[in-house]
Amino acid sequence: MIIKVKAFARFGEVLGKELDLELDSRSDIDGMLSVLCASRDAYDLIFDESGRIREYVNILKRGRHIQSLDGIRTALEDGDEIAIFPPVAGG
Amino acid sequence: MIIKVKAFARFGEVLGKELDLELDSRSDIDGMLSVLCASRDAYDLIFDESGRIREYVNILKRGRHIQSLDGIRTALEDGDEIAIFPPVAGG
Amino acid sequence: MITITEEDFNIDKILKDAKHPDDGAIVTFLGIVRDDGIAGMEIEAYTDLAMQELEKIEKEALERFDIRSLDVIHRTGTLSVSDNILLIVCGAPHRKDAFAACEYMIDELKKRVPVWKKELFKDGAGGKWVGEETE
Amino acid sequence: MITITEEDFNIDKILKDAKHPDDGAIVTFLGIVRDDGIAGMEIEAYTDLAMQELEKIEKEALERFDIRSLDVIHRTGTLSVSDNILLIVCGAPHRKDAFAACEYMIDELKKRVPVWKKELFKDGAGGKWVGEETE
Repeated sequence: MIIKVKAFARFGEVLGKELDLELDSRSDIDGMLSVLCASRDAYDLIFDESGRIREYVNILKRGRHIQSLDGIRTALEDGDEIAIFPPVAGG
Repeated sequence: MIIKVKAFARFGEVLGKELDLELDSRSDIDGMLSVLCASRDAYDLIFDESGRIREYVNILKRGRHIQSLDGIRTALEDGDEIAIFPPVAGG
Repeated sequence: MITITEEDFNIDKILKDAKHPDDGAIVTFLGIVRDDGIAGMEIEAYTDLAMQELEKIEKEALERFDIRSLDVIHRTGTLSVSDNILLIVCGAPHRKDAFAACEYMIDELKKRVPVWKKELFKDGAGGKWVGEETE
Repeated sequence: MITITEEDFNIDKILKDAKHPDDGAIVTFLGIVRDDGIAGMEIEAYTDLAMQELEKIEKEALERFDIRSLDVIHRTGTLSVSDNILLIVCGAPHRKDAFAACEYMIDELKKRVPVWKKELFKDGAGGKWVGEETE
Protein backbone atom coordinates (compact mmCIF):
# COMPACT_ATOMS: atom_id res chain seq x y z
CA MET A 1 0.00 0.00 0.00
CA ILE A 2 0.99 3.61 -0.47
CA ILE A 3 1.22 6.05 2.46
CA LYS A 4 1.71 9.76 1.86
CA VAL A 5 4.15 11.35 4.32
CA LYS A 6 4.44 15.08 4.79
CA ALA A 7 7.26 16.42 6.92
CA PHE A 8 7.61 20.04 7.97
CA ALA A 9 10.27 22.54 9.03
CA ARG A 10 13.59 20.86 9.82
CA PHE A 11 11.95 17.44 9.58
CA GLY A 12 11.10 18.23 5.96
CA GLU A 13 14.70 19.14 5.26
CA VAL A 14 15.99 15.85 6.67
CA LEU A 15 13.22 13.42 5.69
CA GLY A 16 11.97 15.10 2.53
CA LYS A 17 8.94 17.38 2.48
CA GLU A 18 6.50 15.04 0.83
CA LEU A 19 6.97 11.39 -0.06
CA ASP A 20 4.97 8.36 -0.99
CA LEU A 21 6.07 5.31 0.96
CA GLU A 22 5.39 1.79 -0.31
CA LEU A 23 4.66 -0.31 2.79
CA ASP A 24 3.49 -3.85 3.46
CA SER A 25 -0.24 -3.97 4.05
CA ARG A 26 -0.97 -4.19 7.79
CA SER A 27 1.94 -1.87 8.55
CA ASP A 28 1.71 0.52 11.48
CA ILE A 29 3.39 3.82 12.41
CA ASP A 30 6.33 1.92 13.86
CA GLY A 31 6.86 0.10 10.58
CA MET A 32 6.54 3.31 8.62
CA LEU A 33 9.18 5.01 10.80
CA SER A 34 11.62 2.14 10.21
CA VAL A 35 11.39 2.81 6.49
CA LEU A 36 11.38 6.58 6.90
CA CYS A 37 14.30 6.72 9.32
CA ALA A 38 16.70 4.40 7.51
CA SER A 39 19.45 7.03 7.52
CA ARG A 40 21.37 7.90 10.67
CA ASP A 41 20.35 11.60 10.45
CA ALA A 42 16.70 10.77 10.10
CA TYR A 43 16.83 8.26 12.95
CA ASP A 44 18.55 10.68 15.33
CA LEU A 45 16.04 13.37 14.50
CA ILE A 46 13.05 11.25 15.48
CA PHE A 47 14.39 8.83 18.12
CA ASP A 48 16.39 9.33 21.31
CA GLU A 49 19.32 7.19 22.51
CA SER A 50 17.00 4.61 24.04
CA GLY A 51 15.07 4.20 20.79
CA ARG A 52 11.97 6.11 21.91
CA ILE A 53 10.33 8.76 19.78
CA ARG A 54 11.58 12.12 21.00
CA GLU A 55 9.09 14.12 23.05
CA TYR A 56 8.89 17.04 20.64
CA VAL A 57 8.03 14.90 17.59
CA ASN A 58 4.44 15.22 16.43
CA ILE A 59 3.05 12.42 14.29
CA LEU A 60 -0.48 12.77 12.91
CA LYS A 61 -2.59 10.35 10.89
CA ARG A 62 -5.22 12.11 8.80
CA GLY A 63 -4.94 15.13 11.10
CA ARG A 64 -5.13 13.24 14.39
CA HIS A 65 -2.26 12.84 16.82
CA ILE A 66 -1.21 9.18 17.10
CA GLN A 67 -1.28 9.59 20.91
CA SER A 68 -5.05 9.89 20.63
CA LEU A 69 -5.05 6.73 18.46
CA ASP A 70 -2.87 3.68 19.20
CA GLY A 71 0.52 5.43 19.40
CA ILE A 72 3.22 3.77 17.31
CA ARG A 73 0.92 0.75 16.97
CA THR A 74 -1.59 2.87 15.04
CA ALA A 75 -2.56 0.86 11.95
CA LEU A 76 -2.15 2.34 8.49
CA GLU A 77 -4.34 1.97 5.45
CA ASP A 78 -3.65 2.57 1.82
CA GLY A 79 -3.91 6.29 1.06
CA ASP A 80 -3.35 7.50 4.63
CA GLU A 81 -1.67 10.87 5.04
CA ILE A 82 0.88 10.98 7.82
CA ALA A 83 2.27 14.32 8.97
CA ILE A 84 5.41 14.57 11.01
CA PHE A 85 6.70 17.81 12.48
CA PRO A 86 8.55 19.55 15.31
CA PRO A 87 6.85 21.98 17.76
CA VAL A 88 4.85 24.67 15.97
CA ALA A 89 6.16 28.22 15.85
CA GLY A 90 3.78 30.36 13.80
CA GLY A 91 2.43 33.85 14.27
CA MET B 1 -10.05 92.92 31.23
CA ILE B 2 -11.04 90.31 28.65
CA ILE B 3 -11.27 86.61 29.53
CA LYS B 4 -11.75 84.01 26.79
CA VAL B 5 -14.20 81.26 27.80
CA LYS B 6 -14.49 78.00 25.92
CA ALA B 7 -17.33 75.65 26.80
CA PHE B 8 -17.70 72.13 25.44
CA ALA B 9 -20.36 69.49 24.77
CA ARG B 10 -23.69 70.38 26.41
CA PHE B 11 -22.04 73.23 28.27
CA GLY B 12 -21.16 74.79 24.91
CA GLU B 13 -24.77 74.52 23.79
CA VAL B 14 -26.05 76.29 26.90
CA LEU B 15 -23.28 78.80 27.60
CA GLY B 16 -22.02 79.36 24.07
CA LYS B 17 -18.99 77.56 22.68
CA GLU B 18 -16.54 80.43 22.78
CA LEU B 19 -17.01 83.86 24.26
CA ASP B 20 -15.00 86.85 25.36
CA LEU B 21 -16.11 88.12 28.76
CA GLU B 22 -15.41 91.65 29.84
CA LEU B 23 -14.70 91.50 33.59
CA ASP B 24 -13.54 93.90 36.26
CA SER B 25 -9.83 93.61 36.82
CA ARG B 26 -9.11 91.56 39.95
CA SER B 27 -12.04 89.24 39.15
CA ASP B 28 -11.79 85.58 40.05
CA ILE B 29 -13.49 82.40 38.80
CA ASP B 30 -16.44 83.05 41.10
CA GLY B 31 -16.94 86.50 39.58
CA MET B 32 -16.62 85.10 36.08
CA LEU B 33 -19.26 82.44 36.79
CA SER B 34 -21.70 85.10 38.04
CA VAL B 35 -21.45 86.81 34.66
CA LEU B 36 -21.44 83.56 32.70
CA CYS B 37 -24.39 82.01 34.55
CA ALA B 38 -26.75 84.95 34.49
CA SER B 39 -29.51 82.85 32.90
CA ARG B 40 -31.45 80.26 34.89
CA ASP B 41 -30.44 77.43 32.49
CA ALA B 42 -26.78 78.28 32.73
CA TYR B 43 -26.92 78.57 36.49
CA ASP B 44 -28.66 75.21 36.93
CA LEU B 45 -26.15 73.56 34.66
CA ILE B 46 -23.16 74.65 36.73
CA PHE B 47 -24.52 75.00 40.29
CA ASP B 48 -26.52 72.67 42.52
CA GLU B 49 -29.45 73.66 44.78
CA SER B 50 -27.14 74.78 47.56
CA GLY B 51 -25.19 77.06 45.23
CA ARG B 52 -22.11 74.87 44.98
CA ILE B 53 -20.44 74.01 41.67
CA ARG B 54 -21.72 70.60 40.60
CA GLU B 55 -19.23 67.78 41.05
CA TYR B 56 -19.04 66.92 37.36
CA VAL B 57 -18.16 70.43 36.22
CA ASN B 58 -14.56 70.86 35.11
CA ILE B 59 -13.14 74.38 35.10
CA LEU B 60 -9.63 74.94 33.82
CA LYS B 61 -7.52 78.07 33.67
CA ARG B 62 -4.88 77.91 30.96
CA GLY B 63 -5.18 74.11 30.96
CA ARG B 64 -4.98 73.66 34.73
CA HIS B 65 -7.87 72.54 36.90
CA ILE B 66 -8.91 75.28 39.31
CA GLN B 67 -8.88 72.67 42.12
CA SER B 68 -5.09 72.58 41.73
CA LEU B 69 -5.09 76.41 41.90
CA ASP B 70 -7.26 78.39 44.33
CA GLY B 71 -10.64 76.91 43.43
CA ILE B 72 -13.34 79.48 42.75
CA ARG B 73 -11.05 82.09 44.30
CA THR B 74 -8.51 81.56 41.49
CA ALA B 75 -7.54 85.02 40.24
CA LEU B 76 -7.93 85.92 36.60
CA GLU B 77 -5.73 88.05 34.40
CA ASP B 78 -6.39 89.77 31.12
CA GLY B 79 -6.15 87.24 28.27
CA ASP B 80 -6.71 84.13 30.39
CA GLU B 81 -8.39 81.20 28.69
CA ILE B 82 -10.96 79.44 30.83
CA ALA B 83 -12.36 76.08 29.73
CA ILE B 84 -15.52 74.65 31.20
CA PHE B 85 -16.82 71.19 30.39
CA PRO B 86 -18.68 68.08 31.58
CA PRO B 87 -16.99 64.66 32.08
CA VAL B 88 -14.98 63.59 29.04
CA ALA B 89 -16.30 60.82 26.78
CA GLY B 90 -13.92 60.37 23.86
CA GLY B 91 -12.56 57.30 22.14
CA MET C 1 2.46 60.86 16.55
CA ILE C 2 -0.68 62.42 17.99
CA THR C 3 -3.26 63.86 15.61
CA ILE C 4 -6.72 65.36 16.08
CA THR C 5 -8.44 65.91 12.77
CA GLU C 6 -11.72 65.93 10.89
CA GLU C 7 -10.16 63.80 8.15
CA ASP C 8 -10.44 60.04 7.81
CA PHE C 9 -7.21 58.04 7.79
CA ASN C 10 -5.52 55.35 5.73
CA ILE C 11 -4.57 52.58 8.13
CA ASP C 12 -2.27 50.74 5.72
CA LYS C 13 -0.17 53.85 5.33
CA ILE C 14 -0.07 54.54 9.07
CA LEU C 15 0.99 50.96 9.82
CA LYS C 16 3.66 51.11 7.14
CA ASP C 17 5.03 54.33 8.65
CA ALA C 18 4.85 52.90 12.18
CA LYS C 19 7.04 49.90 11.39
CA HIS C 20 10.42 49.84 13.10
CA PRO C 21 13.02 47.11 12.45
CA ASP C 22 12.84 46.12 16.14
CA ASP C 23 9.09 45.53 15.91
CA GLY C 24 7.62 42.04 15.77
CA ALA C 25 4.10 43.10 16.69
CA ILE C 26 1.83 46.01 15.90
CA VAL C 27 -1.46 46.19 17.80
CA THR C 28 -4.14 48.51 16.52
CA PHE C 29 -7.31 49.74 18.18
CA LEU C 30 -9.92 51.20 15.88
CA GLY C 31 -12.96 52.84 17.48
CA ILE C 32 -15.94 53.13 15.14
CA VAL C 33 -19.47 54.52 15.42
CA ARG C 34 -21.69 51.70 16.72
CA ASP C 35 -25.26 51.58 15.49
CA ASP C 36 -27.17 52.06 18.76
CA GLY C 37 -30.20 53.12 16.77
CA ILE C 38 -28.57 56.45 16.00
CA ALA C 39 -28.08 58.45 12.81
CA GLY C 40 -24.48 59.18 13.65
CA MET C 41 -22.26 61.01 16.05
CA GLU C 42 -20.85 64.45 16.55
CA ILE C 43 -17.44 64.63 18.14
CA GLU C 44 -16.02 67.69 19.81
CA ALA C 45 -12.54 68.17 21.27
CA TYR C 46 -10.77 70.77 23.37
CA THR C 47 -7.98 70.33 20.88
CA ASP C 48 -5.03 72.03 22.59
CA LEU C 49 -5.53 70.27 25.88
CA ALA C 50 -6.45 66.96 24.23
CA MET C 51 -3.16 67.00 22.30
CA GLN C 52 -1.23 67.74 25.50
CA GLU C 53 -2.97 64.98 27.43
CA LEU C 54 -2.54 62.41 24.64
CA GLU C 55 1.16 63.24 24.46
CA LYS C 56 1.38 62.79 28.24
CA ILE C 57 -0.28 59.35 28.06
CA GLU C 58 1.97 58.38 25.14
CA LYS C 59 5.02 59.30 27.21
CA GLU C 60 3.74 57.27 30.18
CA ALA C 61 3.18 54.25 27.93
CA LEU C 62 6.67 54.55 26.43
CA GLU C 63 8.10 54.52 29.96
CA ARG C 64 5.91 51.69 31.24
CA PHE C 65 6.09 49.25 28.33
CA ASP C 66 8.80 48.04 25.97
CA ILE C 67 7.32 49.61 22.84
CA ARG C 68 8.84 51.48 19.90
CA SER C 69 5.94 53.66 18.79
CA LEU C 70 2.48 54.74 19.85
CA ASP C 71 0.37 56.75 17.42
CA VAL C 72 -3.08 58.18 18.00
CA ILE C 73 -5.51 59.80 15.59
CA HIS C 74 -8.79 61.08 17.01
CA ARG C 75 -11.38 62.44 14.63
CA THR C 76 -13.81 65.25 15.32
CA GLY C 77 -16.90 66.46 13.47
CA THR C 78 -19.99 64.63 12.28
CA LEU C 79 -19.66 60.90 11.62
CA SER C 80 -21.99 58.16 10.40
CA VAL C 81 -22.49 54.62 11.67
CA SER C 82 -19.34 52.49 11.12
CA ASP C 83 -17.19 55.56 10.44
CA ASN C 84 -13.75 55.60 12.04
CA ILE C 85 -13.53 57.65 15.25
CA LEU C 86 -10.18 56.78 16.73
CA LEU C 87 -7.07 54.89 15.76
CA ILE C 88 -4.33 53.79 18.14
CA VAL C 89 -1.30 52.01 16.68
CA CYS C 90 1.38 50.51 18.91
CA GLY C 91 4.54 48.85 17.63
CA ALA C 92 6.73 46.73 19.90
CA PRO C 93 9.32 43.97 19.73
CA HIS C 94 6.87 41.58 21.42
CA ARG C 95 3.10 41.33 21.40
CA LYS C 96 2.36 41.48 25.14
CA ASP C 97 3.77 44.99 25.40
CA ALA C 98 1.99 46.11 22.24
CA PHE C 99 -1.37 44.88 23.55
CA ALA C 100 -0.81 46.31 27.03
CA ALA C 101 0.28 49.74 25.78
CA CYS C 102 -2.58 49.95 23.29
CA GLU C 103 -5.09 49.14 26.04
CA TYR C 104 -3.40 51.59 28.39
CA MET C 105 -3.74 54.35 25.80
CA ILE C 106 -7.44 53.77 25.15
CA ASP C 107 -8.29 53.32 28.86
CA GLU C 108 -6.52 56.54 29.85
CA LEU C 109 -7.83 58.42 26.82
CA LYS C 110 -11.40 57.65 27.86
CA LYS C 111 -10.73 58.92 31.38
CA ARG C 112 -8.54 61.94 30.77
CA VAL C 113 -8.69 63.38 27.27
CA PRO C 114 -11.15 66.26 26.73
CA VAL C 115 -13.26 64.87 23.89
CA TRP C 116 -17.04 64.49 23.85
CA LYS C 117 -19.47 62.56 21.71
CA LYS C 118 -23.06 63.40 20.89
CA GLU C 119 -25.31 60.65 19.59
CA LEU C 120 -27.47 62.09 16.82
CA PHE C 121 -31.12 61.02 16.76
CA LYS C 122 -32.51 59.47 13.61
CA ASP C 123 -35.38 61.92 13.22
CA GLY C 124 -32.88 64.76 12.89
CA ALA C 125 -34.11 66.40 16.10
CA GLY C 126 -30.87 66.93 17.96
CA GLY C 127 -29.13 64.30 20.03
CA LYS C 128 -27.73 63.29 23.37
CA TRP C 129 -24.26 63.87 24.75
CA VAL C 130 -22.67 60.60 25.86
CA GLY C 131 -22.21 60.52 29.63
CA GLU C 132 -25.02 63.02 30.24
CA GLU C 133 -27.00 60.46 32.23
CA THR C 134 -24.47 60.80 35.04
CA GLU C 135 -25.15 64.51 35.41
CA MET D 1 -12.54 34.36 7.58
CA ILE D 2 -9.40 32.26 7.79
CA THR D 3 -6.79 32.55 5.06
CA ILE D 4 -3.34 31.09 4.55
CA THR D 5 -1.61 32.66 1.59
CA GLU D 6 1.69 33.78 0.09
CA GLU D 7 0.13 37.12 -0.83
CA ASP D 8 0.41 40.31 1.18
CA PHE D 9 -2.82 41.93 2.36
CA ASN D 10 -4.51 45.32 2.35
CA ILE D 11 -5.48 46.06 5.93
CA ASP D 12 -7.77 48.99 5.11
CA LYS D 13 -9.88 46.77 2.91
CA ILE D 14 -9.98 43.95 5.46
CA LEU D 15 -11.05 46.34 8.22
CA LYS D 16 -13.71 47.85 5.98
CA ASP D 17 -15.10 44.38 5.22
CA ALA D 18 -14.93 43.36 8.90
CA LYS D 19 -17.13 46.24 10.07
CA HIS D 20 -20.52 45.27 11.46
CA PRO D 21 -23.11 47.84 12.58
CA ASP D 22 -22.95 46.39 16.13
CA ASP D 23 -19.21 47.00 16.31
CA GLY D 24 -17.75 49.84 18.32
CA ALA D 25 -14.22 48.44 18.43
CA ILE D 26 -11.93 46.62 16.05
CA VAL D 27 -8.66 45.32 17.47
CA THR D 28 -5.95 44.23 15.07
CA PHE D 29 -2.81 42.25 15.66
CA LEU D 30 -0.17 42.46 12.96
CA GLY D 31 2.86 40.20 13.25
CA ILE D 32 5.85 41.37 11.25
CA VAL D 33 9.38 40.11 10.63
CA ARG D 34 11.58 41.53 13.39
CA ASP D 35 15.16 42.36 12.53
CA ASP D 36 17.05 40.02 14.85
CA GLY D 37 20.11 40.38 12.65
CA ILE D 38 18.48 38.21 9.99
CA ALA D 39 18.02 38.57 6.25
CA GLY D 40 14.40 37.48 6.44
CA MET D 41 12.19 34.57 7.24
CA GLU D 42 10.79 31.52 5.54
CA ILE D 43 7.36 30.41 6.68
CA GLU D 44 5.94 26.97 6.14
CA ALA D 45 2.46 25.72 7.00
CA TYR D 46 0.70 22.38 7.10
CA THR D 47 -2.09 24.22 5.36
CA ASP D 48 -5.04 21.82 5.66
CA LEU D 49 -4.58 21.24 9.36
CA ALA D 50 -3.65 24.89 10.05
CA MET D 51 -6.94 26.01 8.47
CA GLN D 52 -8.89 23.51 10.57
CA GLU D 53 -7.15 24.52 13.77
CA LEU D 54 -7.58 28.25 13.10
CA GLU D 55 -11.28 27.71 12.44
CA LYS D 56 -11.52 25.78 15.71
CA ILE D 57 -9.87 28.62 17.66
CA GLU D 58 -12.11 31.15 15.91
CA LYS D 59 -15.17 29.17 17.00
CA GLU D 60 -13.91 28.99 20.58
CA ALA D 61 -13.34 32.75 20.62
CA LEU D 62 -16.82 33.44 19.22
CA GLU D 63 -18.27 31.33 22.05
CA ARG D 64 -16.09 32.80 24.79
CA PHE D 65 -16.26 36.52 23.95
CA ASP D 66 -18.96 38.92 22.79
CA ILE D 67 -17.46 39.55 19.37
CA ARG D 68 -18.96 39.83 15.88
CA SER D 69 -16.04 38.78 13.70
CA LEU D 70 -12.59 37.27 13.91
CA ASP D 71 -10.47 37.13 10.77
CA VAL D 72 -7.02 35.63 10.38
CA ILE D 73 -4.56 35.81 7.50
CA HIS D 74 -1.29 33.92 7.86
CA ARG D 75 1.32 34.28 5.18
CA THR D 76 3.76 31.62 4.04
CA GLY D 77 6.86 31.79 1.86
CA THR D 78 9.96 33.95 2.03
CA LEU D 79 9.61 37.33 3.75
CA SER D 80 11.95 40.24 4.45
CA VAL D 81 12.43 42.30 7.62
CA SER D 82 9.28 44.32 8.44
CA ASP D 83 7.13 42.28 6.03
CA ASN D 84 3.68 41.29 7.26
CA ILE D 85 3.45 37.71 8.57
CA LEU D 86 0.10 37.51 10.26
CA LEU D 87 -3.02 39.61 10.61
CA ILE D 88 -5.77 39.05 13.17
CA VAL D 89 -8.80 41.35 13.07
CA CYS D 90 -11.49 41.19 15.72
CA GLY D 91 -14.66 43.29 15.68
CA ALA D 92 -16.87 43.62 18.77
CA PRO D 93 -19.46 45.94 20.29
CA HIS D 94 -17.03 46.81 23.11
CA ARG D 95 -13.27 47.00 23.26
CA LYS D 96 -12.54 44.63 26.15
CA ASP D 97 -13.95 41.67 24.22
CA ALA D 98 -12.15 42.69 21.05
CA PHE D 99 -8.79 42.87 22.85
CA ALA D 100 -9.37 39.62 24.74
CA ALA D 101 -10.46 37.65 21.66
CA CYS D 102 -7.57 38.98 19.58
CA GLU D 103 -5.08 37.97 22.27
CA TYR D 104 -6.78 34.59 22.66
CA MET D 105 -6.40 33.95 18.92
CA ILE D 106 -2.70 34.82 18.78
CA ASP D 107 -1.87 32.94 22.00
CA GLU D 108 -3.64 29.76 20.83
CA LEU D 109 -2.31 30.11 17.30
CA LYS D 110 1.26 30.08 18.62
CA LYS D 111 0.57 26.95 20.65
CA ARG D 112 -1.61 24.93 18.31
CA VAL D 113 -1.44 25.89 14.65
CA PRO D 114 1.05 23.93 12.50
CA VAL D 115 3.15 26.76 11.08
CA TRP D 116 6.93 27.08 11.30
CA LYS D 117 9.37 29.91 10.79
CA LYS D 118 12.97 29.74 9.65
CA GLU D 119 15.21 32.72 10.29
CA LEU D 120 17.40 33.24 7.24
CA PHE D 121 21.03 34.15 7.87
CA LYS D 122 22.42 37.29 6.32
CA ASP D 123 25.32 35.58 4.52
CA GLY D 124 22.84 33.51 2.53
CA ALA D 125 24.07 30.26 4.09
CA GLY D 126 20.81 28.70 5.25
CA GLY D 127 19.05 29.55 8.47
CA LYS D 128 17.62 28.32 11.75
CA TRP D 129 14.14 27.05 12.46
CA VAL D 130 12.52 28.99 15.31
CA GLY D 131 12.05 26.78 18.35
CA GLU D 132 14.88 24.44 17.37
CA GLU D 133 16.85 25.30 20.49
CA THR D 134 14.32 23.33 22.55
CA GLU D 135 15.02 20.15 20.61
